[in-house]
Amino acid sequence: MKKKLLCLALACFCAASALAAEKIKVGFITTLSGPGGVLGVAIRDGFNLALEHTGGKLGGLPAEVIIEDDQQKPDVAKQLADKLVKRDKVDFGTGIVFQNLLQAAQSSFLGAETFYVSPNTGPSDLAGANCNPYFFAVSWVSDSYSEASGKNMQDKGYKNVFVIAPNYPGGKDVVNGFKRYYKGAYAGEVYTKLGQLDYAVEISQIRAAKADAVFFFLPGGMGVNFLKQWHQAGMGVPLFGTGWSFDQDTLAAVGEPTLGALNAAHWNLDLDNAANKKFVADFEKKYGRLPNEYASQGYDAAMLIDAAVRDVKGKVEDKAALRRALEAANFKSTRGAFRFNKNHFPVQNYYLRQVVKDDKGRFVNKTVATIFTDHPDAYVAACKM
Amino acid sequence: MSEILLETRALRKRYGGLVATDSVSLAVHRGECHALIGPNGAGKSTLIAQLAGALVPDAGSIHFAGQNITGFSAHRRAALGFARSFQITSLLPNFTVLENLALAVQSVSGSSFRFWRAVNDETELFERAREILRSVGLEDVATRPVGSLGHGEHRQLELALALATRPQLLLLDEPMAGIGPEESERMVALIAGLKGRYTLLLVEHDMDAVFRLADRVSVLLAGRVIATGTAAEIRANGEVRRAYLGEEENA
Amino acid sequence: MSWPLFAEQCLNGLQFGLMLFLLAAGLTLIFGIMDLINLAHGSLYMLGAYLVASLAQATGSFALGLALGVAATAAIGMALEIAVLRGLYRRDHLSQVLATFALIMIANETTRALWGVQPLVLNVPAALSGSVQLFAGIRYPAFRLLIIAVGLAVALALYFLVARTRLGMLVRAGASNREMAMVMGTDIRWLFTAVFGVGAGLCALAGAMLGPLLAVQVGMGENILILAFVTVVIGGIGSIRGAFVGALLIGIVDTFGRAFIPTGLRALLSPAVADVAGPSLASISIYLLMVGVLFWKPQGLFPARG
Amino acid sequence: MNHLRRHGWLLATLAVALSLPQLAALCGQDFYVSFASRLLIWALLASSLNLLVGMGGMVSLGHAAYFGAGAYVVGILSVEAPGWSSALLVWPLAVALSALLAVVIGAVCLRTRGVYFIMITLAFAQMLFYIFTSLTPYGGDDGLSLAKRLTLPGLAMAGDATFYYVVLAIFAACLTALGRLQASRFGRVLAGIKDNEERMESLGYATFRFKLVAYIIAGALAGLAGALMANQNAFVSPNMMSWNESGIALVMVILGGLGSLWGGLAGAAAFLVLEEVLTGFTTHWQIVLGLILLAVVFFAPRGIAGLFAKQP
Repeated sequence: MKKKLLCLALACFCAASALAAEKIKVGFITTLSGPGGVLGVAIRDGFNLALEHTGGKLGGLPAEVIIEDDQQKPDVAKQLADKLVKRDKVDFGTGIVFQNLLQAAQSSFLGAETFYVSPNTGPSDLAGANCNPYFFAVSWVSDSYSEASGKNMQDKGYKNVFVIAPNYPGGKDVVNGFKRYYKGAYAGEVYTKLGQLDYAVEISQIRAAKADAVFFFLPGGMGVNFLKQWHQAGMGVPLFGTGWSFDQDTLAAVGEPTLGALNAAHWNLDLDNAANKKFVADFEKKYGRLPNEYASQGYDAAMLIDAAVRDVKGKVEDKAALRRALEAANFKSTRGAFRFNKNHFPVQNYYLRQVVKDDKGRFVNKTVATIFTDHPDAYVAACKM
Repeated sequence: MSEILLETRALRKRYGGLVATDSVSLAVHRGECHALIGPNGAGKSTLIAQLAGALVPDAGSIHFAGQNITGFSAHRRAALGFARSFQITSLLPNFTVLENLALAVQSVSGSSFRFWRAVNDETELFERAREILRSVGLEDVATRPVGSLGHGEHRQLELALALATRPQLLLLDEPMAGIGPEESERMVALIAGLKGRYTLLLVEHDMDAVFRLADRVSVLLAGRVIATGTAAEIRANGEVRRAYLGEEENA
Repeated sequence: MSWPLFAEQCLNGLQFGLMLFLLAAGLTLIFGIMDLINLAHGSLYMLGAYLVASLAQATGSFALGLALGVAATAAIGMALEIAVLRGLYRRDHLSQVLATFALIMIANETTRALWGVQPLVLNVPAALSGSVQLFAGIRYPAFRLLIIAVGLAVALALYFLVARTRLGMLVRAGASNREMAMVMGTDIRWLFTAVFGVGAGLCALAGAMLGPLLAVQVGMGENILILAFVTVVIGGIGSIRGAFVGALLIGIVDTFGRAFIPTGLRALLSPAVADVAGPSLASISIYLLMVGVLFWKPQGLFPARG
Repeated sequence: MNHLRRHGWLLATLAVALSLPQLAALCGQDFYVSFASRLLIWALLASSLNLLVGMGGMVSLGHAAYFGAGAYVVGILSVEAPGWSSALLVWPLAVALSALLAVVIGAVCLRTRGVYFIMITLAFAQMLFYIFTSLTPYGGDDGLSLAKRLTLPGLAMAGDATFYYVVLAIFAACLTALGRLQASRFGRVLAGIKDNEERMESLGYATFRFKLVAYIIAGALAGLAGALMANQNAFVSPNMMSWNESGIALVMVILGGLGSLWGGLAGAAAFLVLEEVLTGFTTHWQIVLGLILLAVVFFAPRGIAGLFAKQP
């Protein structure tokens, strides 16, 4: 078997040396299998659409994107990151969906001084004390959506809110972001098992607690379960969530039960700018479905890399120049105006969205208000960069 | 009369409403060959399971060599010198005959919590195992896997395994079950050769063998011992004849 | 805690338990009779949910989708039994684990290839959406009441099937003594295929009943599979009655664990400790229950074999 | 002749294993050095499980609990006692604590047998998984990143090649020990228990104790594998104890060959290399892998080791 490995290594070596032409290599690790695969696919599709728009090039140079499936397993993500950095010697890393996978893989990229552009997860430590010159996020900090939700609910005058989130640090972080802006009382605060199926118990508790509104953060399948069950319970209490629970793929899958729900996000289908209009129209044309924020982030990640490579005229070996180019973020984002803070996280608007039926009978988010304008994250002060 | 080695006092076991053994009191003296007979369903298997430690009695007690062993596990009984052979052949099928024996010898020669030295280097284990194989007439098949042996040889190996643990008492659970007349004869001779050296508790269907081998016989019927005595006494016992032997003779 | 909330939580426990029972019933039959550890049971559940969702969408009727989906899944189950699983009955548990683990991989990936990664829509029929006023102060979702009803009906039907019919007699014989079932003359292979079909059908029924409550997506099977196994093991392998009692026990313990442990601990411990310990303890209550049961009764509550 | 051939294989394997970093460097493919380290660590985990399943007949579907526990000893110590940077201190501690955990869990689990044993081991692993998932101070579901690898005197552990040799040495030592164990008195008793536990009881063996000791050794070795994996990845997370990982370890054992000394290595190598190769071809690689595993069950029931063994 060792021999097999050796052959494998030799084969790869030959392949690698044969393709030494001038081009930009991107290592794209994402979750394509398992329940989390729906997010990875969205990001990948967004990224690929951007490449189509740039004619398969990044900054004018031919792009080679190596797409790998991390199976939503941290050790696999770590392994793949190692492979992309050491074997394929990529110029950029991107693609990872989940925070725990990025935690595992980040040292492989950042330790080797390879730029990593996060198209999704934005851990607060990387925005604060552990900010890194090689790390950029085109998305948000993990508690930004809940900050916006908290602000919105505070502004709307809710006084007694019930909060529900999964029992893991990510869940607690999100709730802390919420608490930063919502200052009223809490009718209850429940942390559920990660991957919980049935929320009847919690919904009964919410009914009994007589809260005037509910804020929930339940990513992925948990959120789908919760929404379906919430709908059937016939609750009259207003339900608020983060954009992650109301992305376009979820709306299409859950349908009716999402109608009317309010949620906060930094992007929406209906944002009125040229880049977004083109993105939404072409995405639907290419993939036959409406894009979601994950896809927009994938698209933006590619466009950011494209702009930075163009700005350094393809000289990606000059890391200092490349970093300045990335920081300048000289591209047209789907969310409109885009700029990085000094911690390499965006300063951006957050919107209140509501699920409505569009004229074709599809469930979509409609932007109803702007909650934050040019909002920086809460951690930037701790970043010494 | 000599010392009592194994004794049960009012042993009782029920399954739901069914009484399998009901107040069984039995005494096996050191050095004797004591046979236990009884028709099917008399409660022999249940009694054996309790003696061997596979079943816990509902009431009563079991004493061995002066110790109350009622609550002892099977391996503790074995360690005290109470060995059994199984009615249904119960061997280690993936081992050779010699390895089976060596493993049995190993259980009584020092700790088995040794992790480094290869067993195959411990020649004394295998010498002792060969010795026992010779004594039961199995030395020719020593290196064969157990799975390839005939039924009669399995029964002999069963006996050998029990002997290898240096027992004081041998509980022989139907050693003649399912073997032909010729092998049966060999087995009787083998057991006769053990008499005097070991205390034997023989549970057997083959009446001929029982009356040839046993010093004393106990008869179990419907979960009770209805008679105990020498072969002649049992033959003469009217109750036994009615309940059991008559039925056998007719059959 | 107020009386209506308590009553509602009891209903929740009952409903969650019956939901598990739907899956565990088929699993315990297959486990007990064929002595087959079928890790792919969850895949049949997923397949059932996907088929019911697709067919309900295609026909526009939940009931029609349900009927067709259950029949299709039962047929697929039987085909699977004949093609693959039949060869595993006489193998050891390890080979079964490996083979059915492989089936999970194949089923998940095939489903993804056929239906895509996006979850499927399967919603409650309009007539059953919303909630019902049960009695003073208690409203309960109509669809969950349906789950309770279906769960009880399946339990009754299985009880009848097992206790009163010839098939049931064979099944009982098979669960407690395989050799006996073998010599009873009936073609045992046919019996096994039939039982597997019933098990697969129950999976699809569970998928249809749970689809409107849970996300219909790839991987949904593994999430619930472990709970179903826990149910079967607590109840005693091969025992329908055990699966029923085990499922209700799990439903109640899990529900009350989640409802009371966190608040209860807050009264006993400092808030900081309680906030960490409470939800964690609630998450593992089912497993603690299982360990407790197996500690006292290593063969489960109702061992089918003597 | 046979003897010679066996040694030939062993020497060839050893030669390739020893020269792997040089070969990789020659090709400019350093990546495969860390791939090999990872493979050896999985092989150690699978070998420890093989002691339990293949030699002792105890099928555990919760073995990843110890893998994770060993890793978390390294992870938690890096937070609580950053000064303890020597592997000579931390690894033995990881082994000891995993063993301790195995004492407690094993004492409960070994009351049951067969399928019940499978499920109760799974239950314990699930409990640990959920506890570590919610353990906020140590990263919970996000896991814990380690600043750097532990140190060994005189070795630059940060280098992948050095680390690979350390893992190789440990794996070789463990495999040797397992080989000795298999042939020892203890190994014989364990094999006897696997064959016929009741008979072993009646021969005077306290089978529970033997099974427990085997369970503890297996847990300790899995803990060691976990500690190594934590250093390899500079990261630990509850995912390491998920039932899926336990399942994969079990698949590796069966794939490699139950009860065969080399089974763990063969299984880990086959599984990881297959995964590595197949993912390159199609995103639906799991279908192919599933079909291959099915084929193994039906056509090579004794695993890879069975293919090399003499035909009976």
